[in-house]
Amino acid sequence: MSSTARKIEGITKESTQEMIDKALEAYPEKGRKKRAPHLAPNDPGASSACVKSNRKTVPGVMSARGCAYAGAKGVVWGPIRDMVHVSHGPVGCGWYSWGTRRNMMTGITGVSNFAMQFTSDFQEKDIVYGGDKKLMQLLSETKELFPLAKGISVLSECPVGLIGDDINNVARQAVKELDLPVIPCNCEGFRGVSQSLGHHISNDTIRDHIIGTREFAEPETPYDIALIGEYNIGGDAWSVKPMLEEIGLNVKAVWTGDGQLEHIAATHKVKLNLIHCYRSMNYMCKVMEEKYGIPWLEINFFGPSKIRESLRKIAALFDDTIKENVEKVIAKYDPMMQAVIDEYRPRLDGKKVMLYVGGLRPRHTVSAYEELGMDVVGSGYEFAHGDDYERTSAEMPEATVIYDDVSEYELEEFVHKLRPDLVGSGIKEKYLLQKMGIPFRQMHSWDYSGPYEGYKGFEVFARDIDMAVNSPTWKFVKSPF
Amino acid sequence: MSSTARKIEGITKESTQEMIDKALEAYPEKGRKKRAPHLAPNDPGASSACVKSNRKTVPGVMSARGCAYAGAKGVVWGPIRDMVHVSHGPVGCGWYSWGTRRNMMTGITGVSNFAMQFTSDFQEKDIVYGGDKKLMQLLSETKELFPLAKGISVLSECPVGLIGDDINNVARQAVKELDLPVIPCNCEGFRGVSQSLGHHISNDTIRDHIIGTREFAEPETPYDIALIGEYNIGGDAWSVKPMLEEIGLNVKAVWTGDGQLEHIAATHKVKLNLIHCYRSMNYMCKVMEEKYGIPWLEINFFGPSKIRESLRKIAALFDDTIKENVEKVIAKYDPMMQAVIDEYRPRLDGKKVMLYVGGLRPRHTVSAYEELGMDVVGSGYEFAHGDDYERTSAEMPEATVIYDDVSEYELEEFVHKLRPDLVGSGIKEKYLLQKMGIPFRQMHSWDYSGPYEGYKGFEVFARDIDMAVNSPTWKFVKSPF
Amino acid sequence: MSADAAVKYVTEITPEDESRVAEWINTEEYKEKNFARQALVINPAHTCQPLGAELVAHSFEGTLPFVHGSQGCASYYRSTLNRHFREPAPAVSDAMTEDGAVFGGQNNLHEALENAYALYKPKMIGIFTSCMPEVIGDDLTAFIKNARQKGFIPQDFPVAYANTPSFNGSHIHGYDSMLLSMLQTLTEGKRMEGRCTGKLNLIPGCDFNTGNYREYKRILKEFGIPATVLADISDVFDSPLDGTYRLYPGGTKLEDAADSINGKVTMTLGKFATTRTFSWIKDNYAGEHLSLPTPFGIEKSDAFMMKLAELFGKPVPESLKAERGRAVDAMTDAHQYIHNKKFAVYGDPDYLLGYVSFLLEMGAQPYHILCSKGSKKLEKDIQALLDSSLYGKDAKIYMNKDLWHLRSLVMTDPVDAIIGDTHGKFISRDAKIPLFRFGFPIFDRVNLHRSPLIGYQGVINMVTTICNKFIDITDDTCDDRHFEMMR
Amino acid sequence: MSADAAVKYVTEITPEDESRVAEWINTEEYKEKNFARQALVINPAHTCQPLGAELVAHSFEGTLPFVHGSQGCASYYRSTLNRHFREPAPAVSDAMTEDGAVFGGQNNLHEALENAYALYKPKMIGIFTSCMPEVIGDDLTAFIKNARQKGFIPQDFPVAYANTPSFNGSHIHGYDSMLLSMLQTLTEGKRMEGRCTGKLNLIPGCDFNTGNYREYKRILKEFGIPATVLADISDVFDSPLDGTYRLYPGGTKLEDAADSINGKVTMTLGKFATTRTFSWIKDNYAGEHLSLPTPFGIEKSDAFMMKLAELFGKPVPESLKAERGRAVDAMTDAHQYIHNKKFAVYGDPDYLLGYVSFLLEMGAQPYHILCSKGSKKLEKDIQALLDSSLYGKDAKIYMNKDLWHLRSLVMTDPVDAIIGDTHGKFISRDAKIPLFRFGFPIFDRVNLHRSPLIGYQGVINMVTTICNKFIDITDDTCDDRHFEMMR
Repeated sequence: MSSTARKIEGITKESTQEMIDKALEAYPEKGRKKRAPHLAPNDPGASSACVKSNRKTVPGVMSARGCAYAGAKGVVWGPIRDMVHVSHGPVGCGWYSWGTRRNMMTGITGVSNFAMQFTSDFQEKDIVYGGDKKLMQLLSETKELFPLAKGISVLSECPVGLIGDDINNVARQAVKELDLPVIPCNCEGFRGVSQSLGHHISNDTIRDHIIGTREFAEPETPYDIALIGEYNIGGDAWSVKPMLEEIGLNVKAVWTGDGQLEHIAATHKVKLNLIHCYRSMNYMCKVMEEKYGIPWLEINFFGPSKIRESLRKIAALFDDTIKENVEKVIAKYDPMMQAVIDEYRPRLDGKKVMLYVGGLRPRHTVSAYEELGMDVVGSGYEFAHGDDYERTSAEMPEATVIYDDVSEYELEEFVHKLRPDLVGSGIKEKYLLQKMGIPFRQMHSWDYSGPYEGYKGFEVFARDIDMAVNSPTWKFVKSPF
Repeated sequence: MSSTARKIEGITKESTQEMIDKALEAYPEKGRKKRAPHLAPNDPGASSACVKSNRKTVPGVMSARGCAYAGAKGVVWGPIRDMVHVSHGPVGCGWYSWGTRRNMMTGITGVSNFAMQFTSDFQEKDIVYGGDKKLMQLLSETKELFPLAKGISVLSECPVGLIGDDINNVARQAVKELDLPVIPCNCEGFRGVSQSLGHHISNDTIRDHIIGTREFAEPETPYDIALIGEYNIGGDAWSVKPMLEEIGLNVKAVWTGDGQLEHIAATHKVKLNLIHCYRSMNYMCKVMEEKYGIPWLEINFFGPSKIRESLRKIAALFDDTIKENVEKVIAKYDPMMQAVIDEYRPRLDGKKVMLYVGGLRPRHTVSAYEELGMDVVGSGYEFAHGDDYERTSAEMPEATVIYDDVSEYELEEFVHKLRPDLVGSGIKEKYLLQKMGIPFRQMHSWDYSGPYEGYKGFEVFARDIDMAVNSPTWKFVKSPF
Repeated sequence: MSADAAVKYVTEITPEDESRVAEWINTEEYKEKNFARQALVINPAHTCQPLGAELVAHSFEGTLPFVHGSQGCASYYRSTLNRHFREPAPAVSDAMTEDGAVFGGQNNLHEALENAYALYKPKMIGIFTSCMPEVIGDDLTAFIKNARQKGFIPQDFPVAYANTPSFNGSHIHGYDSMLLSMLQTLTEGKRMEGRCTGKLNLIPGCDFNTGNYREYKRILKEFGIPATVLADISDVFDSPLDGTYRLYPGGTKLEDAADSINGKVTMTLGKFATTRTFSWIKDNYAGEHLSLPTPFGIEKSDAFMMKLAELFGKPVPESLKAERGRAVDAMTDAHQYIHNKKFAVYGDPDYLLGYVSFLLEMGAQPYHILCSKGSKKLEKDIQALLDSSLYGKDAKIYMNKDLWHLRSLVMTDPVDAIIGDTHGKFISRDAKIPLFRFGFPIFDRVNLHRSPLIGYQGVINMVTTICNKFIDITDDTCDDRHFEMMR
Repeated sequence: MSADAAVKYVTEITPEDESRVAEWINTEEYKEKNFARQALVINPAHTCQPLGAELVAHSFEGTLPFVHGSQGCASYYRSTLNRHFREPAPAVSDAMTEDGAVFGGQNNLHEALENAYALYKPKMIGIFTSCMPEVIGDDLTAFIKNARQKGFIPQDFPVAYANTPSFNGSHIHGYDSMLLSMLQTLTEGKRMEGRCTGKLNLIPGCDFNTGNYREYKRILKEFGIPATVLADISDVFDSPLDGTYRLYPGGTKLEDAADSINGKVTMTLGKFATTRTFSWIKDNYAGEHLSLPTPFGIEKSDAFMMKLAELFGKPVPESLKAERGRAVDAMTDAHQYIHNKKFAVYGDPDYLLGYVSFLLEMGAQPYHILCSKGSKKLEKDIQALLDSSLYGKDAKIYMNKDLWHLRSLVMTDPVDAIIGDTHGKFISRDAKIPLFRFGFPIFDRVNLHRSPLIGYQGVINMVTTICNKFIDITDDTCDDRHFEMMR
């Protein structure tokens, strides 16, 4: 599982490029030109990203991408449990993103968490006359009906920006009138090229409205940290937090999985930020580093190797107590993890995987598959930037195909060629792949399972991958008649 | 609701006789001759039963009757909760009667109640070599596996008597070896003409093996009574017992609904036996009267009128305390019952009912229907004797049809002619009647509802009758095309 | 009572004793005692032959089931069918009583034939026996012959009859015997050299699911294969409610049954349900004869389809191919909700084989497999299935054990669910696991017998029922923070 | 942060506050506040127009749905359909971004048409809009004309397009608009004087249950009525898994849709689902035109059957008569398990009318009736239904209220069950009552969209699901002494 010079039998730079070229043949010239730079064989030795990224989606190609609103509502804001998140605009955006991300939450829904759909449900007249007044009233109704909400985020949908509403002004007024944090977030879906800008805008909004507005009530310790870019999908944070506590750290805030507004607001007081999803939250780590001098560290908690590596990297930043704890924890869990590997690896050895997800998974989970004996033969991101791809090269075997914002057409072609034993991607890809007879796991959402992070998570991950790949149901795909 | 001279419009002695004659036309001569005396218009003034009864079922007519085993296992023994009842013989009889009578029970199944199927599961070799040895072993296995069972009844199925096994001898031996009451009951299905003989045989067995073998631990009082012929169908006993306690009586034993062996064994110490199902248990009342001088009283707890009447009859046998209590209870519940009547009578007024059941229901429930405004236009019993029909005449309106062991053919004919709005009978009749578009309630088993007895029961009864008669589903029976 | 006996007072079972024993019956120790039983049978999962025989007698056009024996027997069989199907089950008996033991049952039989023939105007009567005549040794052949001679029934009126002793086999054997007799009676003298109906005779075997029969017929219709389903209960026990009571709704047409002896192919489903019938058919019927497993699950359904295609020289129709694809789609879509879940399964042999097939195909574990009237042959067949899959490796088979044994198994070595019939509900409750009522009888739920379990649609139905129940359980039992919109 | 601000410390919601508010939100007082809301919408039971439009665009042969707007919109619609059907939902968008606000979306549209046409080789494209182009006022007519001129798509390549603003109506209105455009596009110039296809054009309306479409087709086949089901999703969203991914499985044949303008009869189902389409059809289609209620329950199914019989001069086939009888049989057999039970029901207008009909027919009470995008007309229709039955007398109708309102209703004035979609599961949990997932979307159970709710089979399915669940509850919640073999 060394991260250099891994090769997959039958996959060469040439074979991969040939596959890419073939996939591009079907495009009209303009489309082909646009798409070509986004597809390449992996070159682990290269110093820069092998593919272009963070470009506008090519129209008409069937992309899996979402929008800025999705990045703001679904990813960054939605998981903060003690705030009401208002989808400001027409009814749809909030409805589609209601309960569909599996960022799990503590508390009582409608009382102390607000995993619901709040919307201003714009009508024609709101488009014509503007929605600011409605928003103001809505905010005060929210406060009255949900008295324990710690704050309200106002997440703009497309029309809001287009008709020139000023939600920032309304929010300012509301803060005064309601004595409650009301955070306006101009994350209209048309902004930027993917959900990525929504993350960025949301980060900026946290920076401008939240960070530094609270302090922790209990005394500071050298072990105070925050977990950044951890969204508690399928309970990941609930696997990772106890592990970090077991090595002696105090996780003062999680951004934003099962998150709490005031803890996030006091994060400037921690001693270290651990960042899991680099893509969606590196901005804030940088801000906190610049403004408050808080160092940050990228970690990966998928699979025992990466956990081990990450824990030791963390330990290196702390005193001997932590260092000893880390070794104790590793010594305690490694045998358990080996048992998991011993159970499942014989059934998964040599199987091929393709990934196409968002955030961090296309690189972070590679090692976990490899520990189960599987080869990842293709990977790519929906909304990555160059720095993501830079980080990906080393994780992927040589010459395997890397695809950015892959179109369904390309993905299908690659799968036809590579015939993976498993594809890990999202709901939009799932049934297409399954119709091809390819086992599949939703790797955005752990396919209604989880957690996949941490020690606890690896066990679940291994079980699920085995179940997907080895379900006897696949035997029946081909009819004998 | 006076019990004399009630007439139903359109029903005369002549019209009923004509209907009977018409139904008999289809019979071959011999069959017609046999069946004719079992069908007659009611004559409330007559001094004797208007129909013949307790005769052999006419072969081939599709009777609803059961057998002696059914009367013993299903009716008398089965409800005794703390005994294991062994269906001795082939597997079927016990299987069919397993959980199908709704005699409800307290306790934990398999621990302190035994509402299960215990059988010796006779095989060919048991028929050839006899089953006594197997029975002995079975009894000892029962004792070992069910240590809290207070006793075991051995209920013979047909082959046992036919092959000449001596279960009485085995039982005698077992009593000694196991130090447990083991009661042999020669209730082979071929004995007698219906379940009725099974009741009688069971009563005799209780007389011979149980009664008098225990005494109550607590001191006697003048208010100690037993409830006889109450099987707790749908929880009837749980409605009636508290009512009797409310008037100040101590119900020391129930025969046999939710019954306990040792309480039954001590019943010779009570001061009064109240008998509900006269048919199945009058024998024992007579035995206890003769042997122990215990008076007995027939009561009817269906519907407020009969409850009132019965409570006052009971009161007449006791002191002023009880008399006062009875009046208090009547005064307390009568308005509630009137409310029930006020709710349902408008929806049921003038509706016609036909009954065909067993035991006491064909006469005991008549008044309850009448209180809801309904007329019972036909009634009959599966396994009644002359004394049952004598008691029925006064309850039924003049000239309504009375049928004994009615064949399905006759019942269908009568229903065609009378077009009742409800038939109350058993599961075997239910779907036949419903196919004719006639609302139906199973009146053996309260159609999975209950209780129907006592004050609590009347409310349930009225609700159920309304539901059956007025369910909008009946509107759709006739297709518009 | 002897005068010198000390007075014994009424005692009550104490709550302590009750708790102690309630715990004890869930232990390994108890299980061992329980499995040591030799004479006592508790909660058997099968009943006696005549019930199966009655099912057959109902399932032919205009045929009146006739119990030679006590009327109580008839009442029991009828009630059972009433409760399961929630439908009428008209049948007569000749109401034998004590005198039958002395004189035999001929008089009863004759009188009953005369009355039943007059009252219920059947086109045929199917006589089967309960215990009494079997023990005393009544000679049905002679009795019926005499009945004709004495004019109780017309000379040419078809009467089938079968000996169905309750102290031997189970309902499926009674089914087999009665079916054999029905076919022997109806086909007598109908074999015509050179004639071939071109039809398939399909014998589904002792199956109480009307939906299955409809599904067989639908499949054959899709194929365009002309067929006679022998002992077809689909309309008999699933008749319309339209205000008219029909004594004999549906059933296999007598004419078709008679001509079935000249069939092109006769196929029985289920290796265990109709062995005697099949063996007789092999010797007497024209055309090809074969026996296939009851088509539960994809593999057995595939085998059924392919055999039909082969026998009739027709390709499996596109519509069924698409159905197959949709069934497989449903399986893959839902596999994660059932994968590796452990099941206790019990039932009649052919159903049991079906459950095991289906579960293995889904990646679930059939774990405790119990037949209360099984055989070595069945055990071998089940074991062979189990051996074919990783998911069968931990399974254990229990032949001729009852549901009280199964309770011990489930309480000491837990599973996630039970597949069986209504009688399993007490185990289900005690073990706090779901019971899937796929078998017979179902006394406590509605319409389940209308939902086919065979073929591809059956696969979808089982997937739907089982997987959604497991999701229900997740939703019902998870804590708030694991209660999710999606599953 | 202003320097003089006092430090504010992190506080936690206290368990006391949490309990207090948790109780409070179940009160009448809260309900009143909740119903006083004017601006805030919480948990609406409807979504925006384009989703319905996409459903239509999927439902024609070889047709590629095309979102003119942000790619994020397309992702949302597709995911929703993926989750509900557990099937692929291929659709493209032209990925408009900020510059679209300045320059309009023509460039995006053109490039997207060129790419989509080349990559996905559709036979037709169905364009519908999300918010952005609606707000900025893109002229689709001109854009598409230009696309043809510039050769991005062939001149004769059929492109339907509809304006489906999300700030107006709900998914059913988007469905209507897109369907109208599809039919206008496909039938343009196809009306032929004197021609009559002899066929029925059936328009089921915005229905996400594939089983319903199959059921309509089965019924029409039983009748022997040749038919074109317009916007037929049955194979589109219930395709076989056989190892081949098909981009366009099934859908209404374009040729049939084109010729539908010469139909004998065009029938829309559901008064509310396809009003614009119906009104256009009345003016443009040959033959008869009529609109019937969605056939939920016996009465509406009868009306459907009788109208078919009348229009095509064929009697209702015996097979359907028998089915009707079996459905009524199932209803009477099970009525006692649902009689007088109170229901909260919500959903799209035509489904809602269907639920109310069915419940009243069973003697159950539709009690809280809520439509989160309703109208006076709908309210009147529901009230008329309620007025026709004793079991409707206590019902209240709530138009344009949301599921947070419904929660207040259910918590303050309890019912026995809810009929709705997956989104109702939180109310169901809080109120500890079952949720029947008959509506859309269903994200948390498998295969339910494969089970028809319309027609007589639909009646049986609803009876089975509902009544067995109530029996489950009895079994699960009763004390030991009320736990019974039979129900």
